[in-house]
Amino acid sequence: MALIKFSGVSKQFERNDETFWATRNINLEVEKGEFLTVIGPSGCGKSTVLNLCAGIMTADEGAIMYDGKPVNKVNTKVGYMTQKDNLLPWRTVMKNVELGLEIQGISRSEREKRCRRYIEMVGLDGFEKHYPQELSGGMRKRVSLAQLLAYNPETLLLDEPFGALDAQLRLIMQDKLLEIWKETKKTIIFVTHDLDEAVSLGDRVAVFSKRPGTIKMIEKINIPRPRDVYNIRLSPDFSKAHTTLWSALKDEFELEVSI
Amino acid sequence: MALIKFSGVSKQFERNDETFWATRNINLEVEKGEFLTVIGPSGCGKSTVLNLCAGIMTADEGAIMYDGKPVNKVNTKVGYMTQKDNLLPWRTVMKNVELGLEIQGISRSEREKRCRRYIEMVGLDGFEKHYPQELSGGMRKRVSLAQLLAYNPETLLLDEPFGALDAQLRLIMQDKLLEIWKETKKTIIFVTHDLDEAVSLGDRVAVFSKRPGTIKMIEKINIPRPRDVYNIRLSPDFSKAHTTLWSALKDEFELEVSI
Amino acid sequence: MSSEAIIIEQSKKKALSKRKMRKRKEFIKLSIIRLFIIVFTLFIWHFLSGRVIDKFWISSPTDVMQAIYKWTVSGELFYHLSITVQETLLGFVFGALAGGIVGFLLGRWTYGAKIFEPFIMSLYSLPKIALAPLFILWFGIGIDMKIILAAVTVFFLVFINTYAGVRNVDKDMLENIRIMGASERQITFKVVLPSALTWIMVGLRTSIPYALIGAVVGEITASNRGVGYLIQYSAGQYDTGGTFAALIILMLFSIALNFIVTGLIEKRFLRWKTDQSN
Amino acid sequence: MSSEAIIIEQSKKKALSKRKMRKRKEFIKLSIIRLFIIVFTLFIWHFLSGRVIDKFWISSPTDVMQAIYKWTVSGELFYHLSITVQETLLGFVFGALAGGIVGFLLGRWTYGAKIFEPFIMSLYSLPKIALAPLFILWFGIGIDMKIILAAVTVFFLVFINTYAGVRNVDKDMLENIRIMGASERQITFKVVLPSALTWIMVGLRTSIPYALIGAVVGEITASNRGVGYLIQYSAGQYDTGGTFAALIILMLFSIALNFIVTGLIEKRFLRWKTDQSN
Amino acid sequence: EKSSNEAGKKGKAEKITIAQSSSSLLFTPIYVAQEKGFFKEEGLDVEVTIAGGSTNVLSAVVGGGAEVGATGLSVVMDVNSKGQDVQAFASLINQYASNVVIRKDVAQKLSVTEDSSIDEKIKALKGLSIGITQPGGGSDRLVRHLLKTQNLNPDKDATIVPLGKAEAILPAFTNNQIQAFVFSSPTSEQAITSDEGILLLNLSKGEIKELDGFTHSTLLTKKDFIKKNPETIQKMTNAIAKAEKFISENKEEAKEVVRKSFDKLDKVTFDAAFENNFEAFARTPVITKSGYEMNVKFEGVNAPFEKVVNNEFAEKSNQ
Ligand SMILES: Nc1ncnc2c1ncn2[C@@H]1O[C@H](COP(=O)(O)OP(=O)(O)OP(=O)(O)O)[C@@H](O)[C@H]1O
Ligand SMILES: Nc1ncnc2c1ncn2[C@@H]1O[C@H](COP(=O)(O)OP(=O)(O)OP(=O)(O)O)[C@@H](O)[C@H]1O
Ligand SMILES: [Mg+2]
Ligand SMILES: [Mg+2]
Repeated sequence: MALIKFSGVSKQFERNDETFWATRNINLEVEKGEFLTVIGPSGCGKSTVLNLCAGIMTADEGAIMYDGKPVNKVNTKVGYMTQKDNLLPWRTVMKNVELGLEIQGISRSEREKRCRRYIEMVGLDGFEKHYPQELSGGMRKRVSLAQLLAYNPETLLLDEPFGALDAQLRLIMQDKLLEIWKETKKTIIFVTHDLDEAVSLGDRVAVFSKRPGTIKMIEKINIPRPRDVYNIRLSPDFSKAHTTLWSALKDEFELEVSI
Repeated sequence: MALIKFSGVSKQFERNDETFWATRNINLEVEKGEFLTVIGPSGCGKSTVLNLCAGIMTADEGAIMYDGKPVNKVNTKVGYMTQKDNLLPWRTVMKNVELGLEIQGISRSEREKRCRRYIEMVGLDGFEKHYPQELSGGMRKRVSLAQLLAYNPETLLLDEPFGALDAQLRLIMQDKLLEIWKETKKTIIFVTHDLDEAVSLGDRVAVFSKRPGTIKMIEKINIPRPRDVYNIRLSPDFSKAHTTLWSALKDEFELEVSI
Repeated sequence: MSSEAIIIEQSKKKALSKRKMRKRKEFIKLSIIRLFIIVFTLFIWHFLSGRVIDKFWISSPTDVMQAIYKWTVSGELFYHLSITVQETLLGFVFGALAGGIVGFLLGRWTYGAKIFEPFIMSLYSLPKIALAPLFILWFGIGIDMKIILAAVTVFFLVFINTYAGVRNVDKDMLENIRIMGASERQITFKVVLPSALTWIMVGLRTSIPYALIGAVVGEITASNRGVGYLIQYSAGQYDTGGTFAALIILMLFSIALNFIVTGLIEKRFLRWKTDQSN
Repeated sequence: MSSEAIIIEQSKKKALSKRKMRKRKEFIKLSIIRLFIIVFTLFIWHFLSGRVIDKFWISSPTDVMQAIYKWTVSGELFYHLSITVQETLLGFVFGALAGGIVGFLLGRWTYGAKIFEPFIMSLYSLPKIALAPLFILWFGIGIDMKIILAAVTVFFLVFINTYAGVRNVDKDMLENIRIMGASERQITFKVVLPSALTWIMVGLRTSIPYALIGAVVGEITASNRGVGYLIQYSAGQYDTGGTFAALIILMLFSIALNFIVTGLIEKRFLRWKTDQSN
Repeated sequence: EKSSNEAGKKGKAEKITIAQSSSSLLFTPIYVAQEKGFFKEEGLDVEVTIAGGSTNVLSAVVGGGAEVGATGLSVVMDVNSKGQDVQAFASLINQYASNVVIRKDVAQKLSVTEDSSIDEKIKALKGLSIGITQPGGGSDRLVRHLLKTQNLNPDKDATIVPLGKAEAILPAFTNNQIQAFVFSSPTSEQAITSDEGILLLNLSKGEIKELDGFTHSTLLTKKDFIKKNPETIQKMTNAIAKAEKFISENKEEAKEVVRKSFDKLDKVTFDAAFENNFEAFARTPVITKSGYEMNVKFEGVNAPFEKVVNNEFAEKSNQ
């Protein structure tokens, strides 16, 4: 049975006296341990889907099941790295990363040890005592990521986690994420706007259509694991998947250009 | 004479009783009408350089000249699209885009006309009456861009303007930006973390080294104008420039990987 | 219209009317609960008075109703209330304006704030009763004195909140509009004020009751009209029913005023926020 | 250490001492300006009194100094002030705690807020003087009554601000920590309180002077000790010098209290903010 | 009579505000003059404002908020000695119109009744908490004086508690925070009506010899105002004189008239209060030298009689 299951999910927002569909009729199953990447045009409802899955929004139609149970309140099984970072401005980097562990009641020394590891992983050692306001955009995103990984939730929802990073750092992060995924067998839904990233990381790639967004196609990526994110672009499997997906995206694109 | 000139500029921040260098010894000249792209690792001081140029931070060493005059207060000659969007949450999309024109005292009808054009350009028609909080991450960035372009400042400082957009929309935006640039002969400093983008847009590309960031090299891009951003990757000039720059970046990258 | 579009249209309407229904239903439920609390309180009061606590001290609901009824019929209620209302409103407007403006200026002028804040705060801590003789000396015993008393009270509360609000304006937003070449005036009206509005609102909410208290205390101190006079007059004759009736009138007026001021501002200016919370 | 590193080291130290020097210099400058204002005010006061306005009404700086000196020497000042201080502090602590807790709970419990808010706001608008008889009846004329009076005054002010602060907590931050599986307790202490702190601070700042006013009004109403008694006594003797002396003592105490409370909280909890503003 | 006719012809009444320090029977002549239309007859349109406390009355008169004030003579003396140019020009009450009330249970325990001797009554105050109005004020002095007559030390043998206004005295008395208090009518009568206290001493009836004939409440105004508006003051004094004459000659009707200003007060309380104070109401507005001297002695303030008191108008009004 799928760990996460969307059946006919739609979400609408109200504006003044009009309603407005953000996503329509989403059908999606994510297996336990799967790495699903999601790609689609801006404003098509990718973040909305993650919000629904985390239980911080409720669907207007359809049902979302997590581990067999309907998601009707905040879903604490998942860890969610939102598109906008939600760092607490009154906590230093270290304290922010520790947050999830504090909640789990982990002892201080254990917390520090674990957090230091993840802070190092995201390349922020030396910044432990800085406040979020004293960091650059990319650094803030990395703190968010470290926070999420440190408290080790069963499922990860990642909304453009590497969007603000330079190409190189992005590759490193991808690599490390895959490593962690392999070790811990987490389930991951990963939203990105970079097709390369989507293809090189995902077991499957879900392509969203334009607003009101729905899933246009789901493509299985047959590149064998473990993958070398640094050189994956050279593999023929990559090119094949890339081409298929690109043509799917292109349709949306053509629509866009014609505007 | 260069429009913008950094000579030996350094910026430090204070933390408790320690000081901390964000950028060191920046020397840079940007000619009037030039399109300069800036690339470099996360946290190296790219945004800091733009802040200095906009006059919202002051340098601790060195001098910044704009149009022959030292920048020692807010520089109203430039338009600045910051990394984090600064939309006013109590204004609708339309009203946000109008902001700069309101300040210039443009009449309402003229304002609406111009703004509608830019809102359309960034693909947000239909969202004029939405509040920023009701938009997706990518949409918010696009509103910021429309706001900036609508009020038509002489120089544009763009901090990862297309970072939150999907690949397709990003190309469209790049194309439109180049078009506007060609028409209006603006000076542009464009920060990005995407080397492709840096190469396909810039007259020159400035590469930053790791923190404390300084300019490692500035490479002239000899791809003829007008450029076709959709297919530029296929041009040999592109590959050449890309390779040179990539190797420069790679050094930084190696350092990073070794961590 | 395609059939899908029709379905969307319909579901739109359905959602709409559903929402309206829900809102109306919730409002009714809320009113019932509130009413119940009021009735319950009256009942307890009725039960206590005369049985547990001497009526002399807490009067009783019926006596209070009677007093209110009598005042209403005789026209006294309208007369006295209208005077208090006038004083309160004028005091509120002047005090809020002054407090808002000073709070605003000092909020923008950091150095001035550092200099003057302690002085303002120390004036704030003077009990106005102790200054009553000076107030009377300078402003007489007429309506002016009460307006000024109300205004002074309001001033400080609005000042502190406005000041805090202005100090809490997002620096990046300010810089953003400054780069656009905004004048101080434009910065004020386009960024600082809207952003400080939530704070100013709290200042206003805090000070509405104090405007009323200021006016009434003024009336109690020196008056022959106004609700404060009714309180004073009733208290002087140990007519607790009258005192309580006057107090309840004050409460009702204050609720109304609070409702109007916050309602107006929220509807008009904080729409983007209320929209959000739905 | 490389020579470049040494230079960096040195420039670090230079920057540091520069910054400290700057801070100290600014502080001295500020103190001088404030002192100047005080002296100037005293001078104006001195000049006005007796010449423009009768000394009977505004006393004079020398008379006030004399009164303070006399009270200090006789030990009265310490005795009365210590009582007022005690009442104010206790009233402040109880009132602020109660207001904070209620404001906090209603801030989290939206429905409860909708039900109870109008009731709380209407109680808030009752002038405490009018309720003095009930206060005395229930709480006597001792120190309790004054503490309660101070606490009630503080309660509402802290309530409104805490409530607003809790309502303004960033929704995304709340959801973020909720997804992490935080309990209500954890949400409270890790997100809501720190985030509402700027608001609570304003509530505290607003209410410190009112705690003092509450206690003093209580003392003026019924007491034979405390600074309020000094005011009442001096006023009864038409000793304006004494009245003003007592008021100035109140002002000084309120400044000190304000300084301590806000200083403490800001240093301890709002450090991330103050760090920013530098 | 002439002046009133003139005013009547002109049809324009002069507006005068009286700032009165509390609503109490201490100001009965004002109530009567107002209710019976004596002010109007004189061509005055009088508005009475209660300005809580004598300091406020004084502020109002000096600051110009009110033309005339109504409060104790001792206040006028006191502020005169402190350089305020105000004068008292009409007496309203010619007794120290305060009562001492003691809790019934305490009285019973000490077996003091209304018929006990004055000395016994005063001795009963030993060890009690006694409510007064203002520290250093008249009621404070009275209590201290009374205790001293029985060789009691006011600072050790009793606790004197300032309670400002009537609104504070009664609740404190009810919940036994104070066992006795000194206050004017009708507060004292209210405590008796509610069956909690008994009247220990009634000073309005001149029970204390040293205070018999004490000039208590008076009308006052600025000297300046008198100089500029002697006619107005004359009219005012005339009206008060008429009222005082009316009270002494028509006791029952006067009672009914005053009752209108205390319509919410319990009837028993009011009647007792009126009765208790009747003897104290001034018969003429003239401020007697002896009543003044008692103030000097008792309140411990001194200022020349001629400076504080202006009997010119009161004397004319008698003719
Ligand atoms: N709170 C809200 N109120 C109203 N509309 C909203 C709200 N949040 C999102 N929307 C709308 O829902 C749609 C989908 O938004 P969502 O954030 O899911 O897009 P997205 O796919 O994540 O886009 P991006 O790639 O730009 O982040 C958008 O059109 C947006 O305008
Ligand atoms: N307000 C501040 N206080 C202290 N340090 C700061 C502040 N702003 C920036 N920094 C530091 O300055 C350095 C450069 O920051 P900057 O924002 O310029 O980086 P960037 O190149 O834009 O990075 P990114 O690509 O991640 O946006 C960072 O190390 C950051 O920690
Ligand atoms: Mg999104
Ligand atoms: Mg940056």
